[in-house]
Amino acid sequence: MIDKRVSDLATAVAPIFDGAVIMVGGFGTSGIPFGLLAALLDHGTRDLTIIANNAGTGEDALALLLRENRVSRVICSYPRSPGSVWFEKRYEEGLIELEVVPQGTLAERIRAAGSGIGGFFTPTAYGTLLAEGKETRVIDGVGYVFEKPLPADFALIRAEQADRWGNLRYHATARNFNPVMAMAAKHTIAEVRILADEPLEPESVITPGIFVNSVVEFGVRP
Amino acid sequence: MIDKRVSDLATAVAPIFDGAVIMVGGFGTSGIPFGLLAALLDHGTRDLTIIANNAGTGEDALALLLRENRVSRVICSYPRSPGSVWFEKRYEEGLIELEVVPQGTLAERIRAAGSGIGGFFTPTAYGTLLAEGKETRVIDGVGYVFEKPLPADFALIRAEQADRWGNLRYHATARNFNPVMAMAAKHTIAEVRILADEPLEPESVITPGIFVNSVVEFGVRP
Amino acid sequence: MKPLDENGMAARLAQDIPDGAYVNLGIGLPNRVAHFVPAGREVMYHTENGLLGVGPVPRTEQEDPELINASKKLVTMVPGASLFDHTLSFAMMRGNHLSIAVLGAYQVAENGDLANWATLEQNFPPAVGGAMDLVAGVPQIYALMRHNSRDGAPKVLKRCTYPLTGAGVLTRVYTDLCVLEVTPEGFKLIDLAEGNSLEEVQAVTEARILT
Amino acid sequence: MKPLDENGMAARLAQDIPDGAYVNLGIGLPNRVAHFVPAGREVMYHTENGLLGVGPVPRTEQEDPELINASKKLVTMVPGASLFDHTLSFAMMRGNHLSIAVLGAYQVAENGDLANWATLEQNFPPAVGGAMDLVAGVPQIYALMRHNSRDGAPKVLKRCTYPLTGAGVLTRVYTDLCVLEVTPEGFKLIDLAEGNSLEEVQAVTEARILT
Repeated sequence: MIDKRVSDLATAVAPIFDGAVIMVGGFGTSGIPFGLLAALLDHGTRDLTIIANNAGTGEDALALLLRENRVSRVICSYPRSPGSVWFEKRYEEGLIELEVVPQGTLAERIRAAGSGIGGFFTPTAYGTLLAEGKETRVIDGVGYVFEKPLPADFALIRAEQADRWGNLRYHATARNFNPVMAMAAKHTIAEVRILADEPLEPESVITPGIFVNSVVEFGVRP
Repeated sequence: MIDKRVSDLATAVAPIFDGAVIMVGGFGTSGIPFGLLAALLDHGTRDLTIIANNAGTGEDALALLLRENRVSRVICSYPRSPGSVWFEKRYEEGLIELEVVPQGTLAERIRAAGSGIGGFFTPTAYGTLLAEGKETRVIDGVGYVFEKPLPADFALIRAEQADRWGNLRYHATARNFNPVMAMAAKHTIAEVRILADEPLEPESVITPGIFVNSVVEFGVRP
Repeated sequence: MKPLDENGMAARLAQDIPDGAYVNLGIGLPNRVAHFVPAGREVMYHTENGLLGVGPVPRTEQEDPELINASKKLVTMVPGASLFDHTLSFAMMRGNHLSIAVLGAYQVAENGDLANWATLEQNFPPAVGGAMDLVAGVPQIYALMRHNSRDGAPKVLKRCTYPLTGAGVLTRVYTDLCVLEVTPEGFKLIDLAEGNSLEEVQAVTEARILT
Repeated sequence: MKPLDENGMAARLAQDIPDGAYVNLGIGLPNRVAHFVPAGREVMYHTENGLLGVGPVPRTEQEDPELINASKKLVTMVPGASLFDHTLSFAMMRGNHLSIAVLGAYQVAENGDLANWATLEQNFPPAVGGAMDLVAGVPQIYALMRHNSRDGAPKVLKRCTYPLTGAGVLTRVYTDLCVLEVTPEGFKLIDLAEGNSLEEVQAVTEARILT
């Protein structure tokens, strides 16, 4: 029997180890797995690499991981945003290695990892500082940068609804990076607002359960 | 005002010209735009390149285009299937140039064209006849073949439901190649079973209307 | 010789699919495996045309002309099924998300080579479908095939003579006569269809069968 | 000098968005353009975080904390809107499907260069977001920005001094003082904010403004 439900957040994050590469879904405050991030903070692992669009705001759970020096590396498109105080402080202290990736390239590199693609040429960032040191190629008159897949050990994602097979649906713009990250990690953990007893309607599934290792209910909406 | 509805199939295919490269959605008999293909036959254009998974069966509308010698080139993954009589006959007569592409590579090349990706490395077909003459690369110990984007002048697709903005939903396994082809053509024409007066529910949209140029109701389900 | 019939072959292979597996079923005979899930197991069958959770053949009143498998046959969906487009379907294959793929074969060889897409006939258009994507991304590849062709030509070979779908990709071979595991030393017998002896099967097999 | 306020700038730009256009609105001031669609036009505003069809700011009872724009502000949806993930959202940008993108800018130059992601300050972490994807794939790029920085430093330049987001990508520049078209010869004046003269505006602009 396929049953991906786990009883609580602590159980869900228990497999995460020191030095893990962790994708965190969300954009702004929408679709961020705050429950799983709080459990990760309690879990105590260190030396983490975080792949996410943003790098925490105020004293939210992602910012707290930075404050508590659990994160040694951040790969993201927009780390500096209003309230990203702990990221900026740790970055200025030289405690965090930062890789800034254009947002679409970040999504596409994650997709490549989840789809078995070995790398791709994108026009994004061609001729800019972010392409320095990278392989480039002109194809049919357009300049492209070669980008590699970006995989992870874990993906922490947030969805609206799940069933026991791990099928997921999202709500509004909380979808964002969550479906693509679910595909690209060795172990994907989904925090969901509603864990349904019945299977989701097959047409409405956005993330098929094959991509998901565990689901845990966390009924709060931010 | 955005209104992509057209009144009939003939009007929908009127922009198609001799020598056009045309994507045709569908897999087997599911999700094939039979109404648009019949209208294309009446339209009379010649020297067409067809990009599709299969190459027609029996006397269906795609097979008839082959019978009537309207097609000079076929790019597809599975041209020979039970009943693909007209494809086989024209191929044996040397009247059709055939490019066989692995099914996932076909989908991914179409996606690259629709997504602005200049090319990608796929492990599919590495070391086989289908990789002969192609650029290859070994990345982290795995062999890959370089594949280029595959764009088209037109995409003829089939969906379950549309609204006036061109948003589309599909039914069951009739989704297949239709959403990705919709992204990759300069001009995408959707035949739909139901043309709704009300907008589709935003969460349920699979193909956003930005990818669709015209929609026409053709209420038959094969 | 007592060869299994097609249902017998599909049922035999289904016995080896573990509970909870995600299994792609290829065109033809492999699609039939979906009819034989051993009691007490839940298996999610994947079909390349965009469905995870293929169920049995529909009763007449359940038939939906737009719900088909890779063989273009009508199917149903099991609870927990999901529908998606071709790009996501092939991401599942190529991206190493499936556990097992079951494919038909023209020829298999003791070095794990698989040939199932093209012959050497002139004017016979090749048709590759999703086979090369599957062998590129699915860790366990099972061939399901008749042991020999209808005219008696061997298909379980030392080396394939047809163009390869993939080199060294096979894990197991299920035929109407036996089940073979592909090992670094060659084909190793797992079991024989009831009523057949190793000597009989070896006599109609080009490759050496190790025990 | 009579500079427009932020709403005035957004409303001025909105006048130039044609009926039926698909328009990405970037973070900050550009997001405000969605509030000003001229009467009789239907425009589909795109936000990188997965929504095509951004509507106005919600009334309190309409607020949905998970329905936001690129600036992380609450929004609504217009009829015909659709929701999708980041891969499809950026396929729309990079794949040449949008008509126009409106972006904020640190600096713009008469050769069409745009700088809006990094300064030269030490210890100031850069943040690129979706800007480089937009300039790579959207045919018309409009900058929407104050003409000069708060301390009076010029932002409409002969050449950018900050690292570029894209070289030669700009189509137009909308500031609180004027609207400029980027031409092979340099910036060409389209119009002036009411109550300002070309001489006044040229006096506070590093680049030459052609007429």
